[in-house]
Amino acid sequence: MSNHATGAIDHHHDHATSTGIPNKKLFMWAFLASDCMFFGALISTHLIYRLHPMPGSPDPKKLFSIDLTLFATFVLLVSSLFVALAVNACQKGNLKSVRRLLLGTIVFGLTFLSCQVFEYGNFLAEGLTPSGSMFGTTFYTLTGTHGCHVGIGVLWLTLMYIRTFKPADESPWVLRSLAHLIVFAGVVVAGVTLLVSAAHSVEDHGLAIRSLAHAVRHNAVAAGVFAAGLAILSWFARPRAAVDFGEGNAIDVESLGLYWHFIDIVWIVIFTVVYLFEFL
Amino acid sequence: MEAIANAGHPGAETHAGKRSWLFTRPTAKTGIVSWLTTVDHKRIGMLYGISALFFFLVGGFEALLIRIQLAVPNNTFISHQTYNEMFTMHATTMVFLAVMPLSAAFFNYIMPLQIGARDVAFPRLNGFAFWVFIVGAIVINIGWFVKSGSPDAGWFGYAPLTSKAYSDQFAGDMSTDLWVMGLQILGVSSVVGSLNFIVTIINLRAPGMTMMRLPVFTWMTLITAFLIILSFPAITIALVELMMDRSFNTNFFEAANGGLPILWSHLFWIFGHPEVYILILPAMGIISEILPTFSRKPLFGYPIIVFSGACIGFLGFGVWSHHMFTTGMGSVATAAFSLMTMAIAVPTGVKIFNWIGTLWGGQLRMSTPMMFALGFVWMFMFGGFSGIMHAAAPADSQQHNSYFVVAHFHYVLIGGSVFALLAGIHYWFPLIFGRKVSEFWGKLSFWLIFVGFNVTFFPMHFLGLNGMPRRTAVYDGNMGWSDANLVSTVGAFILGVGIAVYFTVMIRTYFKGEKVGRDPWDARTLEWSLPTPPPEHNYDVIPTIHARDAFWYEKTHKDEIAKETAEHAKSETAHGGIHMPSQSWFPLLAASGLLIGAILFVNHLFLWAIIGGGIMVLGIYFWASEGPGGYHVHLEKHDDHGDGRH
Amino acid sequence: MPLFFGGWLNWLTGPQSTIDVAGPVAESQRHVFYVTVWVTGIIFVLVASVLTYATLKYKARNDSDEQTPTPPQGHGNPFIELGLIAASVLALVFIAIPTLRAIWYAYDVPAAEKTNALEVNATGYQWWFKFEYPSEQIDGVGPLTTANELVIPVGRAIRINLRANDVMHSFWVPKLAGKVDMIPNRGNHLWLKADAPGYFWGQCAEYCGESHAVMRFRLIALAQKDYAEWIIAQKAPARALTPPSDGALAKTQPAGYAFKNPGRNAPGYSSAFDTDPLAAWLKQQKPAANENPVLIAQGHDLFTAKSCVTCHVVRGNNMGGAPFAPDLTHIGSRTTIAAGLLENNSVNLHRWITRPNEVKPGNKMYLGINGMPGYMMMQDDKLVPHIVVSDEEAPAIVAYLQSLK
Amino acid sequence: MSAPSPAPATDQGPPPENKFHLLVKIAMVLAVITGLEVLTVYLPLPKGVIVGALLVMLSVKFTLGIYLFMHLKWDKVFCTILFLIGLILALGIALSLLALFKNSDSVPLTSQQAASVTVAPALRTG
Ligand code: HEA
Ligand code: HEA
Ligand code: HEC
Ligand code: CUA
Ligand SMILES: [Cu+2]
Repeated sequence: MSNHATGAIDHHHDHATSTGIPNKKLFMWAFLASDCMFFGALISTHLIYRLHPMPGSPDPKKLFSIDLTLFATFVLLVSSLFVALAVNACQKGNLKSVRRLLLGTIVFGLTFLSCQVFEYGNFLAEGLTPSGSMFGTTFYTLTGTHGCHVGIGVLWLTLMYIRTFKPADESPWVLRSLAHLIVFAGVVVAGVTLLVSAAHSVEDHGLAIRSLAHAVRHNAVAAGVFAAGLAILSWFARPRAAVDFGEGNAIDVESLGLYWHFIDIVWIVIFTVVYLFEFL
Repeated sequence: MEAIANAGHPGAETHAGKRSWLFTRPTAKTGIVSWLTTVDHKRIGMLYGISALFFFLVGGFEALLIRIQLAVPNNTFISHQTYNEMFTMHATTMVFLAVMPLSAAFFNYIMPLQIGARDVAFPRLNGFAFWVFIVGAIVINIGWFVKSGSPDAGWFGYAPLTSKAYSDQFAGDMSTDLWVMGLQILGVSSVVGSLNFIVTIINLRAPGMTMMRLPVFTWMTLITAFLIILSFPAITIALVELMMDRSFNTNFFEAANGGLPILWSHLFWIFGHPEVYILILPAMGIISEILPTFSRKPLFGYPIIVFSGACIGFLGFGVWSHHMFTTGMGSVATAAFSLMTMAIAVPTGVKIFNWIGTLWGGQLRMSTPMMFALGFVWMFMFGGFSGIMHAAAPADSQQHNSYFVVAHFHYVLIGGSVFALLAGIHYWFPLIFGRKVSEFWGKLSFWLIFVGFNVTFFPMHFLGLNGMPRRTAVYDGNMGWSDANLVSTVGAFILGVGIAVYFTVMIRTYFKGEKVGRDPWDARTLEWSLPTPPPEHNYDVIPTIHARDAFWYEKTHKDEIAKETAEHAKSETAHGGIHMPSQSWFPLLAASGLLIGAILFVNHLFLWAIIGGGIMVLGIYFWASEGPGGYHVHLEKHDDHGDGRH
Repeated sequence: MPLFFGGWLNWLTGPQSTIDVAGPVAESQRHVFYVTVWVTGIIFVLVASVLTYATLKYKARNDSDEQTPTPPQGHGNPFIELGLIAASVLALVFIAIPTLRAIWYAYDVPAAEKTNALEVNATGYQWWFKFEYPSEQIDGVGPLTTANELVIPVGRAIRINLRANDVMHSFWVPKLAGKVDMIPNRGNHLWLKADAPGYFWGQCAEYCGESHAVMRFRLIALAQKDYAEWIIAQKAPARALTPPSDGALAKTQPAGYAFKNPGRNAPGYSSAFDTDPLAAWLKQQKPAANENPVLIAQGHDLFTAKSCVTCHVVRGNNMGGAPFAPDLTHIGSRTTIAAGLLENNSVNLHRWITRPNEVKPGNKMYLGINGMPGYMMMQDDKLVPHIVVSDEEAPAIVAYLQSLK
Repeated sequence: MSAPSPAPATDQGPPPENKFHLLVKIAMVLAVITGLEVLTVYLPLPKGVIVGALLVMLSVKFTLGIYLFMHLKWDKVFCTILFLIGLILALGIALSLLALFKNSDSVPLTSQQAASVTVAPALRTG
C-alpha cells in the first residue's frame, strides 16, 4: 500500500538512519506493537464473555468444525511461508520469484478468507447470528476483524504485485495499474465465489470432479469472469521492458511481510484460544 | 525509486514531462494551496496549534455556559439536556481537540528541530494525521448543526447509556454515533501521527545526538507517542464494539442479552488513564525545557527525569481501575489498583524535586514563560496531591463522581497541561514568529489566569467533600453548595478574561510585537541555534551534537563548532544540496474520503459509506504511486528555498 | 459569608457532607481521607517552602543580575534524589496501611454483625430508586417494596444489594457510606450503619441520562421501635376511606390549597422542613387531620380512569402495575416525591402529576416506558399526549395520594 | 525459483544470506506443532495439563513466527524490544482483565440462573 508513501530523506541523504533500522521497518514494528493491544483487547472481550456464558447460549463445540479450522490454519501458514520467501527472493533481486510468491500468498490468503466465508455460512445456517447470542457477537466480531486484516493484507499484496510491473522509464502507468487492479478485484471476487460454492457442493456431493463441475455450472457468470480475468491478468503480466522494482524494494516487501506474518500469528492465538480451548 | 532517482541525479528533470498530470506536485509556497498540501512539519505544527487554540476557546465557551448554569441553585439558564451536551462536548473538546493537538503542535514544530532533523520520517503521513484530526473534529461537532443535538453521554460514554435503547430520543438520533465515529477517527490520527514521531525520534537524530542527549521535551514526545499507540487500541476496540451494537445489533453491552456494561468502563479506562498522562507528559517536557533556560542551569538529574517519565508512562497502564473503585471489583483488586496508583506519586515526585533542584543555585529570570512554568509546578503538585487522595480507595468512594474529582482533574489539566502549553507558546513564540510578547501583558495574563483558575477550582474541593455530585445541571439551595458555586463561577469569568487577554496579546504580538533575533532567551537546546523564523529546511548544515544541552555547548565552543560546520557544509553540497520532500494533495484527498464515509455511516447509510472508503483508498493509492518526490535546496546559489526545485 | 476563614467550615457541613459523618463506614473512609490530607499536607508544606525559598533566593533582581557569569552548571546529585525517592515511598506507606484496612472493612458487613444484619435490595431506574425488604414478605405479593425513601433501623448493619434496571446508577448517602455503583447485569452491594436516628440525603452519583441531576433519594434511620411500627404499617395494604354515600361524589370538592405553577427547576424544598426533617418525616406517617373522603374517593376513581394504574401499584386498591414505576401503596407516608426531588406536599404533588416533564425532563412517567404509554405516547413516530391531568382534576388525585399513609 | 534477476545490481553491501531452506523448515515445524495441538485436545489428560501444553505450543509457534519468519533474529534488538513492549503490555492487560472478570464479584447476573433479584424485571409483574 505504502511502498512509496514513506521515507525519502534518509534513503537519499544520510545513508544510515540513527539506529541502522530502516524507517519503514521501525514503523511496522511500532505499528505491530500497537496492534498487539488491539487484538489483545478484542480477544480479551471474547474470553471474558466465555468465562461465564449465559444460560442457554450456543455450544461452540457443536458448531466448530475442527477440520475446516485446521485446514484454514495450514493455508494461512503456507501463505506466511510464501511471503517470507518473497522477501527472501526480493532481497536477492529475483523478480520472477517475487511475483510468483506474491501471487501464491494472495491465493492462499483468499483461500483462507473463503474458508471463513464458508464457515460463517454454516454457522448462520445453524442459527448463530451476531445479534442472536453473546457468543455470536464476540465470535463474529473477533474473527471478522481478523478477516478484515487479512483482506487489507490481500489488497496490499495485490498492490505490491502490480507495483512490480512499474516501468523503469517514467512512462505514465497509473491508469494501467488501476485497470490491472480492477481486473484483479474481479478475479478475486469471482474466485472466492467459486471456491465457497465448491466447498458447499463438496460438502453435499463429496469430493469429486462432479461437485466442482456443479459449482462452476451454478456460477456461470463468476466462472466466466474468472477465466476472462485470468487471461487479462496474464496479458498484463507479459514480459516487457525493464521495471522499476528490485532489491531496493525489499524493504517494502518486508514491511508487507511483517504485517502478513503478524496476521498469521494472531490467527495462531485465535486458533488455540478461541477454537481449541472450546474442545476441552 | 523513480522519485529518488529523480531527485538524486541532476538531469532527471528531463523525465518529469512524461509524468502523469495527476502526479504534478503542488509547489506553491504561499497561499491556501501551500497550506492544504504542505508536508513541512513546522507548517503542520502551526495548523495543529491554530486549530487546537480555536477548539480551546470553544471548549472554554462551553465551560462558561456550564458555570453560568451552576452559578445559583435551581437555575434555568439552560435545560438539563443542553447542560449534559455541554459537559460532554466541553470535555471531549478540551481533551481531544484542544490539549492533545496543542501538544501535537509542539511535537511537530519543535521536536524535529530539537533533534537536528530536516523533517519527520514520513512527511506526507504527517499531513495526513493532521487532516484526519480535522475530520474527527468536524464529525464530533456536527451535532451543533443537526436535529439530534450534540453527544450527551459524558466524555467517557459509559455503557449502556450510549446504547440505542437509552440514547435515541427519537428515530434517527445520531448524536452518539457522531461521538463514536469522531473518536475513532481521532484515534487514527493520533496513532498515525505518533508512529511517525517514534520513527523520527529514533531514526532521524543528528549525528552525536544519542538517546541520552535528547532534550527532555523530545523524550516526553517519544514516551507520549508510545502511550498513544499502546492505549488508543483499547478505546478503538471499545468503540468498535459499541458501533457494532448500535449499527448491527450485537450484544456487547446489552445487559439483557448477557452484555457487561462494565466491560466498556474497563476498556475505556485502559485507554483513559494513559490518556491523562498523554495530556501531562508533553507539558512536563515543556517545563523541563523552560526551567533550565530561565535558571541558566542544566536540568537537575536529567537521566532520572527521563527515566521517571518512562516509569510514569509504563505504570500508567496498570492503574486504570482507580476510576472504578466504586464498581465493586472486590477487595483484592481494589487494593491492588490503589497501591499501584500511589506508586505513581514516586516518579512524579522525582520530577518535581528535580525541577526544584534545577532552580536551586540558578539565576532565575522571571520572564512570562518562567512564570507560567513555576505556576505549573505549584498547581500540578497540588492537583497531584488530590490525585493521591483519590488513590486511597476508601476515601475515593466518597469523592468519586463528586466535585472533588472535578477539582483534581482541572488542577492537573489546567494547572498542569494548559499552564505548560501556554508557557510553551510564550517560550517558543520568538522562535516561530520572530517576535516577543511584552512582559507586562504576558504577566498580566498570567496573574489573571492564575488567580481566576484558583478561584474557580479551589472551592470545588469543598463542594465535593460536601457531597455535590458532578454532572448535575441543577442543585438545591439547601445543600450548602450555593456560595462555593457562585465563587467558582466568578472565578471562571476571571479566568476567561485572563485567557482573553492572553489571546489578544498573542495576536497583537504576531502583528506588532517587538522583533527579536536568534536565541532571545539565551537558551540551551538546538532549535534556538536557528534563525527566526526557521527556514523551510531547518538546518543549513545538519549539526553534530557533542553534549546534552547541544546549543549551550555550541555557544561555549564557538570556534570548534564553526570549523566542523564548514566541513560538513562542504560534504553536503557535494551530495547535491539539501533534499526536501515535495508537497502533496493526496493526504488531504484520503482524509476527505474518510469524512464523507464517516458522515454517511453515522446516518446509517452503511453501503453508501463505502464511497467514502473508496475515495480514501484511491487517495492512498495515488499517494503511494506518486512517490515521495523531492527537490533540492542549494544554499550556495540562493540562501532561499525558492529555487533548485525540479 | 464564607469568604472569611471560619467560613470554610460551613462549606463542609451540608446534608450530604462526607466530613460530618454519621456512621462507622463513612467514618472509616473519612479517616483515610484525613490521613491523606495530613501526609500530603506535610509534604506540600515542605516542598512548597523549599520551592519558595529557591525562587526568592535565586531570583535575578535586576538586569545586572542577569548579566552575571553563568552559575555553576551542576547536573544532579544521586544521593539527594535517592533519598527523596525513599522518603516518598515511606510517606505512601503511611497512606497505604489505613487504606488497605478500610478497603476490607467497607467491603462487607463484619463477621460479628452478619447474623444481625438487615438485607435490602436497591434497584436504580431512570430516574428513581426502588427498595425491597426480602426479609419482610407479604403474603401473595412478595417482598415489601417501596421507593425513594429507604427506612432502616439504627445500630444494625444494613447490607444493600445494588442492582440497575436500565443504565448505570450509583447509590450514595454521603453521611453513612461512600458510594457503590448500580450496574446492569452485575451484583454489587454495600453496607452501612447509622449511629443514631436521623434523616439523610442521598443522590445518584453516576451519570445516567437527562435527569441524572434530579435522581435523588432519602434514607431514614429509626430507633428499633419506630422501625418495627413502620414495617407493620407498610406491610398493610393501602388505607381505604369510605366516602359518605350522600351523592356528594358528583360535586366538585374544594382543593384545600392554591396552586400556581412555580416553573421549571423551581426548588421543592423548604426551610420549615429542613429545621427538623426527621420530625417532619414522623409527622408524615400519620393521616392528616383535614382529610376529605369525598375528594379522596374522586381521586381514587381518577387514578384508575387516567390509567395511572397501568404503571403504579397501590396494594389493596389496585394490583398489577408495572415493576418499572414506583410502588405508591404508601406514597402519602413519604416525605418526598419524584425521587427525593420535591417535598411531599399538595402543591408539589400537584405540580408533579400535572407537569412531570417540567419537574423532571425526560422522565419515564411522562414519556412512557417499555411499551406502556405515559403522559405521552408514540404515534406514527411522533410523541402525542396520552394522559392529561388538568389543574382541576389534580386536587382529587393529590388528596387520594396523600391519604395513602 | 531461480529465475535470473532483471533488477539492476546495487552497491548495498553483501547480499543477505539465502534463507529459503530455513524458512521452509520452519513452516514444516509450525505445521507439525499445529497438528500436535489438535491431537492434544483429545488426549485423556487433566484439563490443566492440556491447557498448559497448548499454551506452551502456542508460545513456541509465536516465537518461531516473530523470530524467524519476521526476521527478528537478524534485525537489531531494538525491533524486538519495541514489539515486546506492546506484546507484554497487551498480555498483562489481558490477564488482569481475565482475572478481574473471573473474580466471584464479577459473575454476571444473567449467568446466575438461580438469582431471583430483579434479573429481568420486565418479566415480572407486581
Ligand atoms: C493531566 C491529567 C492527570 C494527571 C497528571 C493525573 C494524575 C493523577 N491522578 Fe488523576 N485524573 C485525571 C487527570 C489526571 N490525573 C482526570 C481527567 C480524571 C477524571 C476523569 C473523569 O472521571 O472524568 C482523574 C481522576 C483520577 C482518579 C479517579 C477519581 C474518581 O473518579 O473517583 C484517581 C484515583 O486514583 C486519580 C489519581 C491520580 C493520581 C494518583 C495521579 C498522580 O499521577 C499524581 C502524582 C503527583 C503527585 C503526587 C504530586 C507531586 C509528588 C510529590 C511532591 C512527591 C511526594 C508525594 C507523595 C509521596 C504523595 N485521578
Ligand atoms: C484539558 C481539559 C479541560 C480544560 C482546559 C477545562 C477547562 C475548564 N473547565 Fe472543565 N472539564 C474537563 C476538562 C477540562 N476542562 C473534563 C474532562 C470534564 C469532565 C466532563 C464530564 O464529566 O464528562 C470537565 C468538566 C467540567 C465541569 C463539571 C461539569 C459537571 O460535572 O457537571 C466544570 C464545572 O465547572 C468545568 C469547568 C471548566 C472551566 C471553568 C474551565 C476553564 O478553565 C475554561 C477556561 C477557558 C475559557 C473561559 C475560554 C475563554 C474564552 C473566551 C474569552 C472567548 C469566548 C469564546 C468563544 C466566543 C468561542 N469543567
Ligand atoms: C408510564 C408509566 C406511568 C404512568 C402511566 C404513571 N406513572 Fe407515575 N411514575 C412513573 C414513573 C416511572 C415514576 C418515577 C419517575 C421518576 O421519579 O423519575 C413515577 C412516579 C410517580 C410519583 C412519585 C413517586 C415517588 O415515590 O417519587 C407519583 C406520585 C406518581 N408517579 C403518580 C402518578 C399518577 C397520579 C399517574 C396518573 C395520572 C401516574 N403516576 C401515571 C410511571 C408512570
Ligand atoms: Cu441515576 Cu444518575
Ligand atoms: Cu486515572
